[in-house]
Amino acid sequence: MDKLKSQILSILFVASKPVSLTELQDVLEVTEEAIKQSVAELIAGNQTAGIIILAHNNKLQLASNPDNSPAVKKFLSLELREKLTDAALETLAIVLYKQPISKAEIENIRGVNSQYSIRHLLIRGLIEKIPSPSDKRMQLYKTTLEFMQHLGIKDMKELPDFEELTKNIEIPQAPTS
Amino acid sequence: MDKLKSQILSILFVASKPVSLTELQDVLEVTEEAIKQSVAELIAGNQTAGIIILAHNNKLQLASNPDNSPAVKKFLSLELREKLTDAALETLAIVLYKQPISKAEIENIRGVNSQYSIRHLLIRGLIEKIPSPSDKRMQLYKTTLEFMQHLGIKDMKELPDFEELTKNIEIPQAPTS
Amino acid sequence: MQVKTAQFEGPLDLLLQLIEDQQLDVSTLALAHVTEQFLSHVKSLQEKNPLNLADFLVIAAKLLVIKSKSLLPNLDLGIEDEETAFDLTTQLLTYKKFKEAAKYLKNLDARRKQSWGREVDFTDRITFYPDPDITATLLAQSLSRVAAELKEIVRLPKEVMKEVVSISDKIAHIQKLISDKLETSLSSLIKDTKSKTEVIVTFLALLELTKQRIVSLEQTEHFADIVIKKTIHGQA
Repeated sequence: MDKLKSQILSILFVASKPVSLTELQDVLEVTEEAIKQSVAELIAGNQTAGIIILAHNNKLQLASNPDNSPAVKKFLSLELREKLTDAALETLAIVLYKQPISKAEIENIRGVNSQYSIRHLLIRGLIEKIPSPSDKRMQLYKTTLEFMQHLGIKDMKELPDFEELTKNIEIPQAPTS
Repeated sequence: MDKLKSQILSILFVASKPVSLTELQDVLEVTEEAIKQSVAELIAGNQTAGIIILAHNNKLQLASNPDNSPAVKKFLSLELREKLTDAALETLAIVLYKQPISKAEIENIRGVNSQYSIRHLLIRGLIEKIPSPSDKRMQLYKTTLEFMQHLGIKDMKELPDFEELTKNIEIPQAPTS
Repeated sequence: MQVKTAQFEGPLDLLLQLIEDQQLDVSTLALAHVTEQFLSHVKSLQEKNPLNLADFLVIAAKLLVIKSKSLLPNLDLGIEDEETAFDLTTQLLTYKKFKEAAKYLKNLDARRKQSWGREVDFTDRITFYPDPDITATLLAQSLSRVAAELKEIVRLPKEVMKEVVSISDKIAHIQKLISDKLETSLSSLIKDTKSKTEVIVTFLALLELTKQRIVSLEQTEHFADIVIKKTIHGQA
């Protein structure tokens, strides 16, 4: 394994929380490009590796391979994380495909007050709040690395395109007036 | 990577202490021979890896590669010195006024997952874990003596607006949705 | 038709379900077709889940526009209301797309394949290293921000409730008005309403009374006001 990849893995291994690309750049004193390149190569090995590297929204974290879920569950004698309710899944799907997105936009799509589903997802760590770049008082929501862990996603590229996923539902063009 | 090696690495990764070959055998339901063989191959293959396997008295443990220790040390010292984030500050304030308090209660008050903030405050020695007096298996958090000294507070009641703030921080009823 | 509240995530979910039960495509025609079922659900919602009522009323208003257009094609509602109807079709289809995406995530969740990070306690690394800028005052400020946010959560249900006018009160009110005057008109009914919600509730109440054949609605000619008459017993 080349030096940079080895260093990235060592750092992620000792980190107590997800590590941003910027932090790695500061510590390793290499270009963002070099880090991204190494991370992409590491992710390519995710399919069968025992320890995989999760990457999402410029943050990285190591995790056990979801394919080994039964063995890990048995070893730790733990319960799997609880399944999500339909309301939570609906909200999560909207955040996933429209991120970063505000509460008002989520509620506009769902047609229903979503305060409690959003709160539920935040507490479970599946989504996170960030201040809006245009208005610091406004909050926007994004999916997290915990989201990948919960659903056993190894690489965000595995997820289907929204257009592809919903191509059977056609929205008519507005009538010309 | 073959399935067995991948499973062994996943288990060593999530384990919080060294794992014996017997434990691996029990969880993975394979022969001792097969485990030994896979472990030998894993050890032989990871001299340059970022994460290496240490074997000692028939117990296995993962560690970051010592060759990368300059980078690792630099990362850890930066992590320790960083300014507390708003999330960490908020978590610390809640522990300070409502101690001793559980993780679930902190998360219900903040309305967001707080595992990384709590971990960061623990590592910096600002808060510590104590077993719950009512249920020994449950952990509660309180501020450390050093931190109270650092703030110059001898008694909780000396905290600014103690009465009012503790009264207003109520754990909300979490409606299911 | 009996509709259970709990199985719907919201008004759009209910609408979609009603349309699909009739094996219709999402269109303004289909929406007009299921309006009454939707409204009867809204009525039952009042007791079961008043918190969501406001969301359902917003959609009910749009449906009433669509329904009245389908009954009285010459009814001129102004361009804004016509767009409302079209918007609802778009809104419903957009919602349907995300429901599809949610279904995909549900399947991922059902695989029960999860991964975990390291669950190490970092005991060996604990060093007392406070942020020098942190003071008790700063922490107190941070906590009062948390307290303010908590107040919002508790206040929300009350706000929503205030917005909603009781449907049964309104029905009683109209019934009394009709017995007093025997005949009144829609325009005089909504003349004194203070909010959009109240107008919707008035419509709903009227619809309910019509269904129970307590009143009948008449429109003598296109563009004329709708006249509400108390039904003479046995002559509905």
